[in-house]
Parts: sequence; structure tokens; C-alpha cells
Amino acid sequence: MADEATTHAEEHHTSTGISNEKLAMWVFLGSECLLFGGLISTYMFNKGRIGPNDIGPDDVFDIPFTSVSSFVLLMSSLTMVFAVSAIARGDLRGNRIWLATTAALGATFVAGQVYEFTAFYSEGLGFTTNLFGSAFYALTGFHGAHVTIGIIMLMSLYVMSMRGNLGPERAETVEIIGLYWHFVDIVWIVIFTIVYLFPQ
Amino acid sequence: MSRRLKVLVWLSSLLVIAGTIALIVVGIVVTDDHPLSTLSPVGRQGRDIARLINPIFIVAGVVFFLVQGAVLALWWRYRVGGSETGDGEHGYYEDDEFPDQTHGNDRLEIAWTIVPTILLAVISVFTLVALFALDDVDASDEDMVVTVIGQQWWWEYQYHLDGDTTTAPDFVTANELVIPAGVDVALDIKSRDVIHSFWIPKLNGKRDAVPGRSHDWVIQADNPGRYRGQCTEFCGLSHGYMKMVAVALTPSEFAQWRDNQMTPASAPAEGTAAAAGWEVFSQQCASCHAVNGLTSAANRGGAAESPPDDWDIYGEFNGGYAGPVITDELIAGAAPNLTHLMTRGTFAGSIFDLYLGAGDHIPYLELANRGTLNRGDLEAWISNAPERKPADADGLRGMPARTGLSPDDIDNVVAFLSTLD
Amino acid sequence: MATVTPESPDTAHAPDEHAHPSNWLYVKVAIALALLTAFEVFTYFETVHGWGDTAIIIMLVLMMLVKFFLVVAFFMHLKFDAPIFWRLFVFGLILAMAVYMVMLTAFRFW
Amino acid sequence: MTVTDRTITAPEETLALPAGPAVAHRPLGVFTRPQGSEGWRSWLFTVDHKRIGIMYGAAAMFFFLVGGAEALFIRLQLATPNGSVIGAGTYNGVFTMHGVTMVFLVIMPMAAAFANYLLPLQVGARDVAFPRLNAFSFWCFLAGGLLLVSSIFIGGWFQNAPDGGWFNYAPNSGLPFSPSKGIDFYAVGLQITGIASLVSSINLIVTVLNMRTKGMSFFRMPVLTWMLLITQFLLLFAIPVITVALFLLMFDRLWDANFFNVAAGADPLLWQHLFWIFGHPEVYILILPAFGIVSEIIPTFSRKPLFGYHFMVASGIAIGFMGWGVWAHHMFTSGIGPLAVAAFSVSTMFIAVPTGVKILNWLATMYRGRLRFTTPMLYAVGVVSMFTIGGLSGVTHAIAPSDTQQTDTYYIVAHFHYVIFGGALLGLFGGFYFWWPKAFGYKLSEAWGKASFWVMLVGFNFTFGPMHILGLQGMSRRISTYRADEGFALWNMVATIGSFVIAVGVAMFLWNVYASTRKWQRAGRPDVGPDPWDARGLEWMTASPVPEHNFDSEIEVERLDEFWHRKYGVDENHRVVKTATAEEVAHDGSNTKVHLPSPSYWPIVLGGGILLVGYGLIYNLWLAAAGLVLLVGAIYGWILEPADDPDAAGHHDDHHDDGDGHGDPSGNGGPDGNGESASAAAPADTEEAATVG
Ligand code: HEA
Ligand code: HEA
Ligand code: HEC
Ligand code: CUA
Ligand SMILES: [Cu+2]
Repeated sequence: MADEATTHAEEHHTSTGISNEKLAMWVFLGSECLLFGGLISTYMFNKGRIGPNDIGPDDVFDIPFTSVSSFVLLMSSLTMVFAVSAIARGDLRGNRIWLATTAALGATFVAGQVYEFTAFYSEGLGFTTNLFGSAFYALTGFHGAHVTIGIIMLMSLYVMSMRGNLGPERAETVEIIGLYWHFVDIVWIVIFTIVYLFPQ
Repeated sequence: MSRRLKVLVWLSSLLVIAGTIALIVVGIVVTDDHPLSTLSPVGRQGRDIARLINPIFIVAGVVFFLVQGAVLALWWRYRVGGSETGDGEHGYYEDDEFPDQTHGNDRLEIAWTIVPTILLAVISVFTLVALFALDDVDASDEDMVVTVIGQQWWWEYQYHLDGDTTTAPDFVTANELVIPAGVDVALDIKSRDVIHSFWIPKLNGKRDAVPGRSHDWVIQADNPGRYRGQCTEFCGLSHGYMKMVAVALTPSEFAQWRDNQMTPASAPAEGTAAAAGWEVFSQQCASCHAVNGLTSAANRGGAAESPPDDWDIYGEFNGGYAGPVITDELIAGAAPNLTHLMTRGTFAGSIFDLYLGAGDHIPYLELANRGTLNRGDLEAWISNAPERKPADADGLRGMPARTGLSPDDIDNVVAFLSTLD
Repeated sequence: MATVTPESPDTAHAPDEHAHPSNWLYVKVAIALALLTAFEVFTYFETVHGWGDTAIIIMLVLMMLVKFFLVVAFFMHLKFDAPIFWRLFVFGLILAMAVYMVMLTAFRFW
Repeated sequence: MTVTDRTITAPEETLALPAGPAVAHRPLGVFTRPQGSEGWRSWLFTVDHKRIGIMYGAAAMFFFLVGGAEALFIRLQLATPNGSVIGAGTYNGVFTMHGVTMVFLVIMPMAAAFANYLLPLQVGARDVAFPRLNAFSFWCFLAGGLLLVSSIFIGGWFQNAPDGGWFNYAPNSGLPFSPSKGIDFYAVGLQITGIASLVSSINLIVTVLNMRTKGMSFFRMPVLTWMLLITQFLLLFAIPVITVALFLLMFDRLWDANFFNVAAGADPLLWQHLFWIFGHPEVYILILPAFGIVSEIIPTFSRKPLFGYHFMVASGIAIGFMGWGVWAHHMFTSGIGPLAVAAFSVSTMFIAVPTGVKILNWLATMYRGRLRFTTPMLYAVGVVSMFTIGGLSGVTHAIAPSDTQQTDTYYIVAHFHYVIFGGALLGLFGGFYFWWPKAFGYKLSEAWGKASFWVMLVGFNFTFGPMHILGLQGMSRRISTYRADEGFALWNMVATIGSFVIAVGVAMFLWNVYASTRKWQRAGRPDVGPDPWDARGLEWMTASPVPEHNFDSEIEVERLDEFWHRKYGVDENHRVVKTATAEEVAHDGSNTKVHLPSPSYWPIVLGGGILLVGYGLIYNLWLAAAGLVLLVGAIYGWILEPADDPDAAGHHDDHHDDGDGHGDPSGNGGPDGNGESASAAAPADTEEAATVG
């Protein structure tokens, strides 16, 4: 920004009053809608395009199990907001605890997904088995990759906090990562309903 | 620039523009009888399309001249000569002459939003009317339906004389689609491998042949004649060589042709060259090509008597997906049915003429009797097809080279093929 | 240009309850989410199947949307945050829904 | 998009959390930041939006020669019937690479060049919002581009080049039908350039929304800024769609998925929908920047403000919106059913309305103007005239029944070259001439410029004009040859000759660059001054070439065309009078104390990592793993590198502006927000910086 050199000590401001990072994250999430939208529609379009004797959703889905892991992911959003409000209050220790909890819940979810994948695979549904298989693994796997990246970011925050690099003045960083995390969560809300719960 | 030079530049650029326009107009007029021209339709659908588009070309032409005229007029009227102000270092306008600093005019803006809107609204009404009219098929269920199957890189036609495409066809032919003139012919367009597009420009627009789907289409030719076509969806290596011909015959000629197509071939007489050719053919060619009455029905895409398991390559797909597709492979392994090869005017995706200089001089039904066989291309094709028409090295698509055949073998095979009329 | 500058670090230490929804609110939202999820899962089992697929799908979609917007509005703070976020995100969301629904319609999917 | 005529002010209740000063990390050996602004290294590590813009431009120019050379091969092959210059197989690779190169590696990056260079200047900012990400976008784009182009050479001349056409319909793109590596290069290469475009669009959107100088409300932004902003939004939303399509394709080819496997029940039209949902907004991505450029050039050389500014902005927005609802006009013959065809046919037609508004407003700007036909003006007027031709043929395609005759013929080829070459490319060339003095401090020769314009224009019309005729005569696209008796010989020959005339025109442009540079150097590098054209935008309000820090002090904007109004006033008779010279108004670049972001090693390393991953996906997953390691390493380097290097000349610091990393190896995930993420409020200053390290 074209500040006077002599006045650069003044605060930097943005036209909207919003920080660049936060704005960028929201812009990015807007774009992610089209990414997941594409994958979800691909799934919807293709899940039924299998033969009568082919292995399909009804043959593999284990709704109670997936409900539990969905619940876990949902609750990780709650712990995430706790982490954000902890750091906003200056409660660094609380922030760390909630970050770790969130990451752990996320990891539980991913572990559940890995378990689910192996179970489906052993029941005969592979990535290449049929269109349902390809579409299912592509969509949920892609979501899982997003969760994994989120976990890595949460853990990085945790490490930063341990090393004293994540003070209250950087609360917004936590908030931004939280936005990403919640987004991944809402995508799962949609996936859980459309992929698992819709009558097949 | 001096004044004279400027005039010269102006004149010459005007000349270039005028010349281009003139060339284009002349070009269209002079070359209108192109075999594939979309501008000279001879069928109902083609005509309907032309009737719709021609006025729109005129509208576009008017807008074109208005805009280009405005550009030139503004240029001419308001330009500031190069000599008045130099190629100065700073600022082009040494003068203080400023035009009125108009910022806009809302009325004008609204006007030139509304006028084109109305214009387009009118156009879209005509478009929709034509669109749905074209979709009306004037062929009843009883009437003949031809299943058109595109594959790399030729067309197969399965004639269902009773209009029932779910049963085996009455006969099968390739590359030249023969239809009765004057009536709507219903097509059912499919593909065995990738997307192709069926297009006989003088009769109708195109319709894609999409694997896994079945598309209805209609063509109609006013008069008997031969109308060329070209696969227009990029379909891999030899897309440019995937052509076809639609042949319209009078109803009686068509009946004659049809009856002939339904008769199976008979074995050539013992001891003739053709019999020797059949020997070779049955070993070298019959694994792919069917000749009804002679080869077994197991050939893919082949015989009429009993269809192979995967006859209906994608199940029935009318209106969308309806169940799984069971086929062993989608790569075109099928080959043209050669039972009546000699009745065709062209071969190999209609890129070669089967008869020398046949043109339109010989009536279609007389080709086999009166035409002079184009031996050069046919023999070259048989001995090394990929050289004449690019095909994949893996031999999965197109016809493989048969370079092992001796010249004698080839002569004999051609003699055999000549009996297939 | 900017009229609002982010708070300086010293004010950040002050607990700014006025802007932050309290944790209790978050918990309430989470409970709502949990209940909705429970009900969603409930529809999956026989008991409500008598209602017909369309009714179930409509219900599921409604519940899904409520959950979606609860998370967005509260956990992601969109309810309290600058409207520009709302516009950016919802624009993408609506565009995605519109475009892909038109696509599926063209496939006669519904 | 927010369209308000006021600065958005955050509401009182805003939840803006404190974003305090970044913790200054201690440099750990390699983690110091690169220094210096001279020499080739400084270009590799630069984060300066202007240098990045110039590199985008240069790379695009390079790819233009590649794509143009491919076009010449196409034309040679088709010059005569039964052509045999290159065989069918090579031909398919050549036209595919031509289309892909021209669209993704020429027009898009050329527009990115202008966006990078001009957007911050036009809104009065010091740099983009995230300078390092900006550098990363460029290197990532270059990685994708080089990967794509390398396919021409790898394993033999055009043996592994993509050969499915630029829209690459399934299932022809599947492994059984295209067993070479070509389509893999396509799928991977375009994903990489997609990441670049996506990252850059986010960056530029944030820049425009957030970095505007004082008083620069939305409706005081130049039309170019607007058009670029709309373009970035189109990219933001369109790139993910093609990414999905490419993903599915890649899964099919590399890991045997079934998305386009018809035997397993797939419907190949899915690819077409996804591709064109992206593809149609894409064509407006190609044209809108040129529209913006034309909207800057025509007022300048008409000596009038742009006619109907608000309508120009609104029509751009309308085009951006409507562009999302017309994609299936590329699928009229695919068998999508009459209702869908009808809907898309009608929606397509009405796109002519906002586009027409633009054309007519340009004409109205010229009306009663004092028109100076400088080279940029020639190009701009060329756009008005040539684009209209392409637009009108576009409307004739929109008539669905007629399009069944036209589609996949040369009539379409004529249409899109008129809009792309006659619209986008001419516009961008005009932009080169117009902003050249701004970027480099001297003008390109007007004589050569005009001559090359006319040569190009004439060659262009001779190349593509006849294609209208060819198409209507029934010549199909993408055919490697045609029969002699089809009657296409004459116009094909004319088109081929025309294409070589274009080549001469392009060569004249290159010569112009060379000769003008030499002349300027020999003359002792005379100064063109800040405002050589008597122009209107803020970018002219600083020295030429633009100093590294852009403006010496923050500019306060009070109206549209602020700079122009500072030069001119109105007397009592409402006549315009000059009140100040440009030199008096403009900054001279003497303030060297402005803080600048430090250069960084990591963007280019990250780009290299992505390149490795790309080749790895195609050839060997171990290579991909190595690339991934490099990539992750680069991300951590990025995060850990010091915010500032006190030893660096020129007191660089990056104001912690670009902290937002993007810890996403897949390139699709979210920013990790680590690093110096807390930014905007960082009260970094020299004193503090000096204490670091
Ligand atoms: C810069 C890129 C660009 C632009 C701006 C456009 C603009 C338009 N395009 Fe084009 N188009 C392409 C690039 C572009 N196109 C490409 C690359 C393809 C081929 C892809 C492929 O197959 O490889 C294509 C293909 C294409 C098709 C598919 C053809 C086919 O394959 O069958 C269609 C069909 O409707 C179409 C329509 C239009 C329309 C209606 C516009 C409109 O936006 C044009 C509007 C402009 C005007 C109309 C002129 C000015 C207006 C006036 C002066 C007002 C008065 C006018 C009237 C009342 C008519 N285009
Ligand atoms: C996006 C912009 C763009 C641009 C600028 C161009 C520019 C040109 N294009 Fe086009 N073209 C496309 C985009 C573009 N094209 C697309 C998207 C397709 C569809 C592809 C598909 O179907 O998949 C296509 C297809 C296409 C075809 C149809 C191929 C077919 O369907 O079979 C043809 C045929 O003539 C053609 C010709 C040309 C020519 C002659 C130019 C000329 O204007 C080029 C002029 C430039 C030069 C002549 C460069 C100058 C070179 C030199 C001075 C020598 C340099 C040498 C070296 C140093 C290496 N192009
Ligand atoms: C592996 C399969 C295969 C074998 C074996 C084969 N062909 Fe073919 N043949 C094809 C295919 C496929 C085509 C269509 C090629 C094209 O047009 O691109 C074809 C086309 C032809 C045609 C042109 C038919 C028409 O209507 O256009 C003739 C004639 C022909 N083959 C003759 C022969 C003869 C004679 C032999 C043996 C010497 C032979 N073929 C062996 C696959 C085969
Ligand atoms: Cu078949 Cu092109
Ligand atoms: Cu389009």
C-alpha cells in the first residue's frame, strides 16, 4: 500500500476493514462450493448406474457406524469454535486443548472412514468395481483428504502454540483455519444426507 | 504522412475491405453446388433449417454493416490528422481543443438494450417453432427404422423394416445409407466406441452418435440422388477419413435394392478365381467380415440370421439409461458386412470410390453391372489398409494390414469380392 | 478507504463478549445439530418408510439445510460477521446449486 | 459480487479478531530471504507484481509463438486436398496442442499479465494482497505450461502430445482409445495451470476488494479493473468445475475408475456438461480483459470519458452472470433433448444484448471525439470491428436448429477465431502498445506498430474470413485432410496464405520490440515521462517505468478518472482547460523508503515441486512422492521464512501481507494460514524490523 514512508508506523488498514486472509478464505470457500458440488452431482448421477446384481449402496452402507462418525465430525466443529473463542479470550492453554481435541475428533473421523473403506472393499466394492464405487470413493476420499489437510493445519497450530508463536494477537489465524474446518464439516453434512441417508 | 500518401492508404485499405467482401460473396455464389454444402438443402429438414437461418443471416448482415459503417464513419469524421500534432514525447494533443465531455445518456443506453432484446425475442420465437417442428418425426412405428452405428472409422446401417429396433435387423450394410426418396426415414443413432456425429448436410443437420445412448433422427430427400456426409465429431485418429453417403432411390428402386440386400451370398463356382479367393477370404478375412450365407454368424457386427450375444450393444437406451451394459469390449472390433459390397459406390468410410469415374452417370442399382471396378484402391486397401487410412498400430481399430497376401491371392480375393453383388 | 481498522493487540486481550456469541450459545447450536442428525438417521430406519421416498427426501433436505446454515451462521460466525463474506460465499453456493441442478435436469435425472 | 457505490465499512458488530504483529522468526540458515533487485536471480525470487506481470507477458508471448507455429502446421497440412505435410496422428496432436496452448497458455496468462501489472496500480495499491502467492501463481502456471508443451517432445515428436482436441470429449479420451500419455499430460497439465489461476484469482479479488486506496470506491474504479475483477470471479467459480472433470478423467486413466467407461454404464455426456460449464465462462474469461483494455484505450484517444461508464460496468457483470447459463449451446447435437436445447438456445441469444451495449458505448465514446489513431487505438478499434463479426456469427450458432448444420464445421472455427483473435488477442496487443511505456519507460515504434497492425489485420481476415464459407460449404473441423472433389481447395489455400501473413505481422511486432528497445538504449534511455498518452488511470500517476514501490504516497481519489481530473479543469464556459501537467501531478518515484515485501525462494521451489508431482503422476509415482516432499518442504520453508530480511537492500519487509500459505499438497485444499498470517494490522516498521535477527 502506498503509505508515506514516514507514516508507515500507522496501522495498516484495508478497504473493507477485513483482513486479507479472512477475505481470501471466504473467497476460497465460495470456490470450493463448485468443486464439491461437481463431485456430489457426479455421485448422484452415477450411483444408480449399475447392474441389478452389482454391488450398490444398499449392500455396503452401515448407517449406524457412519452416523457415529458423522456425529464425531459435527462435534469437532463445536470444539473448533471453543478453540477460537479461547484464543480470543487470551486463554492459550484452552486454545491448545481445544485445537488438540478438534484434531483428535477429526482424526477419529478419518480413521472411521479408513475403516469403512476397508470394510467396503472386503465386501467387494473397490474403486474400480463399478460406477457407484468410483463415484463413492472419489467423493468421500476427496472429502477425507480435505479433513486430513485440516488436521495437519490444526496440528501445526498446536505446535506453534507450544513454541509460543501463537499468541492472542493471532487469534484470527485460528479463526481462519476454523472456517476451513467448519466448511469441511458442512460439506459432510451434505454428503451424509445425500450419499448415505437418501432412500436408495 | 503527406496528404497524397494518406489518401492512398485509405483507398488501399478500403480496397482490401471491399475486395474481401466481394470475394466472399462471389465465393459463396460460385461454389454453392458443393457436395457437402449446407446452403443448398434438398430435403425437408435441411430446407426448414435454411428457411430459418437465411433471414437471420440478413439480420446479422444488417447489424454488421451498421457497426462497420459506424466505425468507418466515426474514423473518417472525427480523426485528428497525424500532421496536426506530432508524435510528441509528452501528450498527443498539443492543442486545447476538447470535445464535449459527454459521460453518457441513459435514454440511449436503454434504447440499445431494448431494441436488440426485442429483435432477439422475435428471433427466438421463430427458433423455437422451427426447433419443435424439426423434432416432429413423420414416421410411424410400422415404418422402417435404420439403426445407424458409428465406430472408428466407418458407419454401419442395420435395417429394421418393421420399425422394431429391439429385434435383429433384416439386413446390415455399411457406409452408404440407402433410403427411399420423398419420405421421412427414421434413424436410430448409436455408437460402438467413441462419439461420432452423423451428418448429411443436404438433408438435415447432424446428430451425435454417443455410446450408451440412442438418438432419434430423421432424414428426407426430395429427389433420388447421392448425398455426401462426414463424421463431424472428433473420434480419434482417422476422424477425417470417416465419411458416408446417403443414397436416395425411387420407392420402387428402393424395394428392388432392399430385396437384393436380403438375399444371402452364394458360394462361388468350384475352380474359379473367385473360389480361390473365397479360400483366402475365409482364412484371412472372415474372422471379422461377415458375408451372409457364407461365413458363420459369430462374426461381430455381422450376419443377419442369428445375432451374437452382444447384438444390441447397449441394451435399449431410449430416453436415457436403463440398466447395465453388457459388452465384452467397446473397442470397435466389428467390420463391415460385405454381403453386398459391390452394390456400394464407395468403400472404407466412403473415402474411396469403388468404381472408376462412376459419379452419377451410372444409376445406383447398375453400379455392380456397369461400373469399372477401382482395382487400384481396392487391392491396395486389401493388402495394406492402414497405409491408405490411418489406423491404430494395435490393430484393435480399423482393418489390419494383410501384407502377407501374394498378388495372386489378392487378385483372387478381389474376384471373390466381385461376386458379392 | 478503510474506515475500520482491526483492533489493536491491546484491545484483543479484553474479553469482547459483546461481539462473541457465548460458548453456551455454541453448545445450544451443537445440541440442535445433534438432535437434527439423530432425527435424520431415524428416518433411515423402517418406521418412517411408510411416508414414501419423496417425503423423506424433502425432510432430509430441509434438515440438511438447517444444519448447514446453523453451522455457517453460528460456528462460522456469518451471522455476526461482515456482510461481504455472506455475499461471496452464498454467491458461490447458489451458483453451484443452480448450475449443477440444471445439469442434472438436462440429464432428466429427477 | 458486491456492487455498491460506497466503500464497504465493516459493521460495528464485526467480529474482526485481532490480527496482531507477526512473530518475527529467526532466520534459520537457508531460511533467510533472498536479496537484491538486480540480476536474473532477482527475477526468480521476486514477489513484485510488476515483475510477475512482465514474466506472465513474456511467457505468454513465448507460448504464443509455439501455438502459432502449430497453427501454421495446421494450415500447411490443410492448404491442399489430400495434404501430407504432417500425418493424421500428428495433426490431431497439433490442433489439440494449438487449442490448449492458445487458450490456457496464451490468452489467459496474457490477461494475467495485465491483471498483475495493472490491478494494483489502478486501485492505487502498493502490491497485491499476497505477493508471495502471486509469485507462486506464476511459477505454477509456468510449470503447467512447460509440462504441457514438453509433451510435444517427450518420447518422439508428437508421440505423447494430447490428441483429443481441446475439449477432449470422453470416451475418446479414455485409455482404450488414446493409449499414449497425451491425455495424461492434458489432465495433469491443466490441473496445474488451474491451481495457478485459482490462487491468482483469489489473490486479485482480495486485492481489489481490500487494497483500494483512499476514496477508491467501486464505482470509481476504471472499467479495466472492473472487467478484470469479473474475470477473476469467473475463474474462481469456473476453475473448480474443470478441475472436477479433469480429476474424473485422471482417475479413469491412471487408476481405472469408471466415470467415462460406457461399458460400465457411464454416460459420456457428463464430461461435456462439466467441460462446458467451465468452458463457456472460460470464453468470457478470455474476452473480458480485452474489453477492459479497449475501454481504457478508446477514451484516451478520443479525448473523452468513456460513454456510459455505469452501463459498461453493468453489462460486464451481466455478461459474467449470463455466461453461466448458456453452456449447453456447445451440445446442441449431443442429444440432450429438445427442451434443454430450446432453453439454452434462447438464453444464449440474449448474451448479445449486454455485449452489444459495450460495442455501442465504445462507438458513442468515439462519437464527436478527437480521435488519434495511434497504434493502441488501431488495435482497440480493430477489436470493436472484428469482435462484432465473431459475435454475430455467435448469434447465428445460438439458433439451435441452424447450429445442427454449423456445429463442428469451419464456420465455428471462423466464429471463435474472430472473437478470440479479433477480440481478445487484438485487445491484448493493443494493451501491449498502450502500457509498454509504463512498464519499460519507452514507446514502441508507432510506424512499425501501425504497419504490423495492418499486416495482422489483413492476414487475419484472409485466414478466418474464408472459414465462414468453408464451414457453410460443409467442411468439418478437426479433419486432417479432405478429398479433392469436395471443393474446399480454394479457400483453404487462401486461409493458409493468410496465416502466413499473420505470421509476418507477428514477426514485425517482435522486431518492433527489438528495434525500439535498441533505439531507446542508443539514444541514452530518454524518459517518456509518467503519462505519454495523456491518459486517465491512476497507473499513469507515477513514473515510467513504475518504481518498485508504485506510488510515493497514498493517493486520495475523489472521482472517476482521478488522474485526468487532476490535469484538467473546466472553465466558466464549461470548456476543458489544462490545470497541471502530468509531471506536476504524478509521483516521481523518489520515495525510496516505502516498505516492500521481501523476495522469497519458496514460490519457485513450490512450483518446481508441483512440476515434479505432475510428471510423477504421469510416469512414476515415486517421482510424484519426491515432488510431494519438495512441495511440503517448500510450504514449510514458506511458513518459516523470516518476515523480513534486515540485511536486504532497500529496507524490504513484507508488511506481513502475504502470510497466507496454502498447505495443500493436492492443491485444492485450504490455506493453512500459518506463517505470517496475521497481517493487515501488523505495525511493522523499520525500527522493529531492524531489531530482528
Ligand atoms: C472470446 C471468446 C468467445 C466469445 C466472446 C464468444 C461469444 C459468443 N459465442 Fe462463442 N465460442 C467460442 C468463443 C467465444 N464465443 C469458442 C472458443 C467456441 C468453440 C469451442 C469449440 O467448440 O472448440 C465457441 C462456440 C460457440 C457456440 C457453439 C458452436 C458449436 O460448436 O456448435 C455457440 C453457440 O451458440 C457460441 C455462441 C456465442 C455467442 C452468442 C456469443 C456472444 O457473446 C456474442 C455477442 C456479441 C455480439 C452479438 C456482437 C455485438 C452486438 C451488437 C452489435 C448488438 C446487436 C446484435 C444483435 C441484435 C444480434 N459460441
Ligand atoms: C485462443 C486463441 C487462438 C488463437 C490466437 C488462434 C490462432 C490461430 N489459429 Fe486457432 N484454434 C484455437 C484457438 C486459437 N487459435 C482453438 C481453441 C482451436 C480448437 C482446437 C480444437 O479443435 O481442439 C483452434 C483451431 C484452429 C484450427 C482448426 C483446426 C481443426 O479443426 O482441424 C485452425 C485451422 O486453420 C486454426 C488456425 C489458427 C491460425 C492460423 C491462427 C493464427 O492466428 C496464429 C497466428 C500466430 C502466428 C502465426 C505465430 C507467429 C509465428 C511466427 C512468427 C513463427 C514463430 C516460430 C517460432 C519461433 C517457433 N486454429
Ligand atoms: C481385424 C479385422 C479385419 C480383418 C481380418 C479384415 N478386415 Fe476388412 N475391414 C475391417 C474393418 C474394421 C473395416 C472398416 C475400416 C474402415 O473403413 O476404416 C474393413 C473394411 C473392409 C472393406 C471396405 C468395406 C466397406 O464397405 O467400406 C473391404 C472391402 C475389406 N475390409 C476387405 C477385407 C478383406 C478382403 C480382408 C482379408 C484379406 C479383410 N478385409 C480382413 C476389418 C478387418
Ligand atoms: Cu467418427 Cu469423427
Ligand atoms: Cu460457449
